[in-house]
Amino acid sequence: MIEKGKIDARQFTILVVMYTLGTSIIAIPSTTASYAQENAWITVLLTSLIGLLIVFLLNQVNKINHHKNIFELFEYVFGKWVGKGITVFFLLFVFIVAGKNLRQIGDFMTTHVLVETPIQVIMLIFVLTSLYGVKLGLEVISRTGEIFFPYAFFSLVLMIIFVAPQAEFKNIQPIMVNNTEGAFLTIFPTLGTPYFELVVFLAILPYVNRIGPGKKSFYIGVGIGSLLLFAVTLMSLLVLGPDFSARNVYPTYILGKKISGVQFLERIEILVAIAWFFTIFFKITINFYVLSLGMSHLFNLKTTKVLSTPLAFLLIIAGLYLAPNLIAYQNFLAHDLAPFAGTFGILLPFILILTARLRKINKKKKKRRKNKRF
Amino acid sequence: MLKKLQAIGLCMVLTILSGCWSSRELTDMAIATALGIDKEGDRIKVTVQVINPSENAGQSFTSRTAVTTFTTTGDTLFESLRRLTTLTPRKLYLSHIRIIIFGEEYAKQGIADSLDFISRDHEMRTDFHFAIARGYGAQDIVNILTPIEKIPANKIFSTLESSQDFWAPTKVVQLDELISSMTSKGKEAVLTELLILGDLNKGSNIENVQSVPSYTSIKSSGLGVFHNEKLVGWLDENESRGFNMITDNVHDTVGVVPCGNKGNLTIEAYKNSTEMKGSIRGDTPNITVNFTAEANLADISCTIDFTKQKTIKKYEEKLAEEAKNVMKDSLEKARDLEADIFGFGELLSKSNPKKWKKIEEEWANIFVNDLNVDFKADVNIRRTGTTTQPFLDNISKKKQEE
Amino acid sequence: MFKAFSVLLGAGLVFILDYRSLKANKKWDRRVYIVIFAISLGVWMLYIFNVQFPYVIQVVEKIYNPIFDSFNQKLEQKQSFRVH
Amino acid sequence: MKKKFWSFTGKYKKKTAKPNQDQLQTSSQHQQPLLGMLQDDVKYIQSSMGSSADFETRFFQIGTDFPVEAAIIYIDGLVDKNFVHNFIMETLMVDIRTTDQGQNPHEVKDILTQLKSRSLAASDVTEVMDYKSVFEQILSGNTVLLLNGFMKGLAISSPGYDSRNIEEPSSQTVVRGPKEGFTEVLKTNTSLIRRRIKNPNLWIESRKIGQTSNTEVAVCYINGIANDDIVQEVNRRLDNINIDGILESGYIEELIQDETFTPFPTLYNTERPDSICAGLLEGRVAILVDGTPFALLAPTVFIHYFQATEDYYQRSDIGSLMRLLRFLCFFLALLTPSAYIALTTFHQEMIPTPLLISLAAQREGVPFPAFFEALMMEITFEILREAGTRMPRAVGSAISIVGALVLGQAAVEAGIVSSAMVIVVSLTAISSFVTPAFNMTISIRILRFGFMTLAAVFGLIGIILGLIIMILHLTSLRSFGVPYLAPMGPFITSDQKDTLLRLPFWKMRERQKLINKKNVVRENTPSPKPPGNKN
Repeated sequence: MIEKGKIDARQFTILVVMYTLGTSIIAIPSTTASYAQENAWITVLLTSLIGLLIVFLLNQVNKINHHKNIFELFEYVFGKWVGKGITVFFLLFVFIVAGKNLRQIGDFMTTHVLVETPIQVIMLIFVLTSLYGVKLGLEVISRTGEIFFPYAFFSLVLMIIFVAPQAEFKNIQPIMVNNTEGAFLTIFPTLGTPYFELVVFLAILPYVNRIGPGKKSFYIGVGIGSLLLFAVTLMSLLVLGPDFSARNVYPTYILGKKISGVQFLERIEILVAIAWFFTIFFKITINFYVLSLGMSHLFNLKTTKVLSTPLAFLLIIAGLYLAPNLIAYQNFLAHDLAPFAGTFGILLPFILILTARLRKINKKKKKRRKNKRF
Repeated sequence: MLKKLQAIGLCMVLTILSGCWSSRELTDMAIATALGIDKEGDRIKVTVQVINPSENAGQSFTSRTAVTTFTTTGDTLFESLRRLTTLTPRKLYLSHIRIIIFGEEYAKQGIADSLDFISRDHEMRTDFHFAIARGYGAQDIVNILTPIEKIPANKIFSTLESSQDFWAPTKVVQLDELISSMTSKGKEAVLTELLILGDLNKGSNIENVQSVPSYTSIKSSGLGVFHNEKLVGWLDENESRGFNMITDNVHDTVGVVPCGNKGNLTIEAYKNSTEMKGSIRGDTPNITVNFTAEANLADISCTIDFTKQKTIKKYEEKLAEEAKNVMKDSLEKARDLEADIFGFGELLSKSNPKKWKKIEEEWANIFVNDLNVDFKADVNIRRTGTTTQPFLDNISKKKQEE
Repeated sequence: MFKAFSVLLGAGLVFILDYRSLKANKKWDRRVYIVIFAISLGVWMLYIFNVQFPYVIQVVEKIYNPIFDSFNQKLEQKQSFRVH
Repeated sequence: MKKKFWSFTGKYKKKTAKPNQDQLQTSSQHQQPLLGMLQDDVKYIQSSMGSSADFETRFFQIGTDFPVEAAIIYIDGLVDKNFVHNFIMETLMVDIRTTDQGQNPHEVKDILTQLKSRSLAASDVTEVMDYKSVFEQILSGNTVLLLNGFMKGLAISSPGYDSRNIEEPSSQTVVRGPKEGFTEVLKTNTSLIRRRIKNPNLWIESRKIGQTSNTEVAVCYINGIANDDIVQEVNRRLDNINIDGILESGYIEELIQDETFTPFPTLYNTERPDSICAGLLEGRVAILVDGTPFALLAPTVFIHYFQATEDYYQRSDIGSLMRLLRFLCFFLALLTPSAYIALTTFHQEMIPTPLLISLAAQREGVPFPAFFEALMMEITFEILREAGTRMPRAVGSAISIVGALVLGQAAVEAGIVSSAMVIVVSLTAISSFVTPAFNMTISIRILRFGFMTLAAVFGLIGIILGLIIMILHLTSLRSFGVPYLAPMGPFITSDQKDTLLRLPFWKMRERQKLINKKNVVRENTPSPKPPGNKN
């Protein structure tokens, strides 16, 4: 085991929630609303149910061997060299996902908050902060998660509560009449982020100090995250309307601008935005951590942090060379991310389980044969 | 340890060398509070009201005005705003805009082109109001100085908010509502009108706020009706009130009915709600508007016996009838203008989505001719204020005795 | 040119500071580190000199589009503000 | 190697690390046993100490019939002269003459034992065999008795040096609570602890640290409550110290803390005995150093710095509110200037319009950017604060007048700084002194400048990233193996009762989890019920 730290089930839950919210919380309302219009909330609801099924699949993968992370599983199930080959592709996937998150936060910042600042600089400061976390290790990351989680969670919940008086139910009517097909079709692209990306947690799951609660906390984490995603999507539809939600690049931020309760509670959208920075920061850090961990497995290095510094700078390039512009990126989110992430997030685990089953059966048969012989 | 020190030093040097791209000092920006948009030929004329901070806060005021306006023209809104930098000493800062005013001429030609910039620009928030300058250019309104509120934009903003809360005929419209009603197929937009009372030229002079009665003031009373992005007509005060009653936008308003032989009875309706129901039976769309209000007696200037339940009942019915008439007038006006400002179409599309698909294309025509709208009104008088029986009766008796 | 120089300078500094933390590690670790660092620096140099790589999403698109094209076409039909 | 503090019998164990050449030579010489020739011994001792002015010897004879040449050696100023006169000199010179007449001291086999057990009316008498221990004893304020012809001497405990009285601690004052503070004398300090915890399980281990200064350092803990691993770790780290001298507990703190490169203190220091006792009862280990009123507590967690002893003396609701206030002040002190910079130069849309106008009006005419203005004012304040601490008391008031005028009026009236900035700086300054522990205040002040820089470059985002880095750093810290942010990250539910809030005592049944692994139950008082309600 390269990582020696242990995290407990609650910390794992928090990491999963942060990861699930991550970039999705600013991206999902817009994408779903543009394809499913007023039924977007149903799409998100169905997606999160499928998300729980994916968690079931991932837990099955973990069941092959509780103590091995996904990179070790690759070698365990497929053999050393095939395993290493798959590890390379899987790392490429994690690399692109991490770069994508970095790009997303960069795009958001240059659109809304720090408009004149070069995107490279924003990526750099984010990646350096992440790098510090990765160097300190998994235990520190998850403890820090525990500190920031209450803020991230409650500010989102409070935002939902504060905008609730402005909700108009006619915005989501009629329910499931128009564009029913669209609502179901949108499930697939919505699964792309974050549900297909959850596969990276297979690299962390073995480090949860008790396996049983670890698996349960995986469900709980995805559950809480999905619930928040659902609530934010619903609120953005109810308050902004499907059309305005779809038209905006980051409707959740506009939703934050809608907060007006007591006089001084106006203009606090940046405080809500900060809550997503935390979630996005943890998403980047987890991806980055898994990337470093995987690289260390690939090259049989001593610790996870050996390669993290050069990887940090590579990630910036990955973010910059992800897409030529925002439109292309949004198209990518809607069209190609889901199949791409699906290959690694659902197909690969599936193959992994299947191969493991087949091989185990073979082993058992061999044993039986041996038994028969004697 | 030395290594870490070096690392931190490196970070510090980097941050300081890299400079502060997005920062701007308070002293480097001109805080805009109102934006007036007019048409000048094919070009857009923009008037910006900018705050003069030292005249609004601090200890020593000079005789300079609290705000200044700048006007320029350009092909698009953004271009003209940027061209303003040739006039303003500082860069405009748009996040604190309270109100955006469209000139009547400009509104008649369509406001969509400027709305795109307003929704796209990151500095623009969504919490400002829109209004139309009736009979004038937006520039004229933006230029007027107002008493009490030093910043005219704030005055207009709070006038609109308070009159919506206590007086029915106005309506505040924010960006997301405006855009969604413009894009929706079964709904048209309305915007509050702004009128100038008094002498236009004196209004922009500081004398306007130095004399006890202002020479010029800004008033808001009716609504401007849009068809798609173009202004097509106006609702007067009463029709606007009807519009607000139908769309459930009345918080607190006043109702007047004649009573007795001469004189009026005034009520304050404080709990108003309207329910709209839409259905399509066969091919004829049907709308029911059900208005209910709870009211207090506010002012009686006639001699009637208000201790009897019957009297109250009678006036409740009278008031309900009055309310129905107001709503009907409003609908007639909207039909004249061929603009479904009430969102009846949208209502039908929610309740009968399938049938709506069939009549969607025909809707403008159906709204004017075939649509059947039933108005119901119900007014309940709950309290009579601090007194019950008016004393006018006694005064008149005393007169007779003398 | 200034950009390239400053990136080189930065890389040098980062290398000096970071490489020190690896001294206790195995020889193999350091070798891998140097290779990855060189790759990273190389990519940065290419970026500084505006060498055009294919964008990541374009590559992904090329791989997946043949399979998912029909689905995406169908999805686009449902776009709310599709320009007709 | 454990020794009791009260008996000074223990030998000073040689340091594991190599001392330098000079020290090695002298110490090996001192290791020699006493010669037994009184004059030579005394001469050697005297010359070894360079015939120092405060070195005192007194030759006399014991007994009349068969007198024994004897000498006492002590350091003037370290011993209680009255004690030496009354209980040593008088006993040996007068009393023995009257009681032991006829006995030949030379015939008594072990005259030293005789003296020790029968004559010397002192409570603490030990034997010394070599020069080294002679030095040790006399330097600790004891009197050494040497007899001619004996290769050992007696060390009689007679310390009595002038010291400060027990006073109210100046660094941490309370409204309600004991007003005693530690003094510079180690024994006084340990007695202050003993007086509060009357329990044989309160163990005090002593050792001398410092090659040259030989400072006495006592490790104090309650056996059975303190975690043995932590006690061992404290001892191990103390034994590893190889330094010429320890003048204050700050030396120890710096030498034994887990992480050296951090702005945050990982050892708690206090001059309040009740604070130390509370720590001991929680299972912590106290380190007391002779010569300073500041004692150390280990392990320490972050929230420890926001818990004043008074929280426990007041009612729990008041204590909880005070604690929350302190946390608020921590963030205010840390972030107010940076938030001001971020808001006024990056996020003006967050400021309500009237406030923005007011701020803009104030900044009108201020020639500096907000960051520079804030930096300038903060540095001015730091200078004032430092001057106020180091200045002689007499000129202190002058500083405060100048400070008030410079910071307050003149700068604003001259238009160099805006009055909002003055408010920000004063708020920061006041908040930073709310934290009960002064060393945490220092770290807040250092970090504040970092946050200001970040805010000036990236606005609120910079502050947030700074906070993330700070929390990452804090969670990575450990104090004697205990995670520094303990009950919050890792989150320990049962410890929350005494973290941000202080619940009533009858709710806090258990000691902190990570510090204390055995003997967790702290109290078991039934929760109070109103009397008279018998069913």
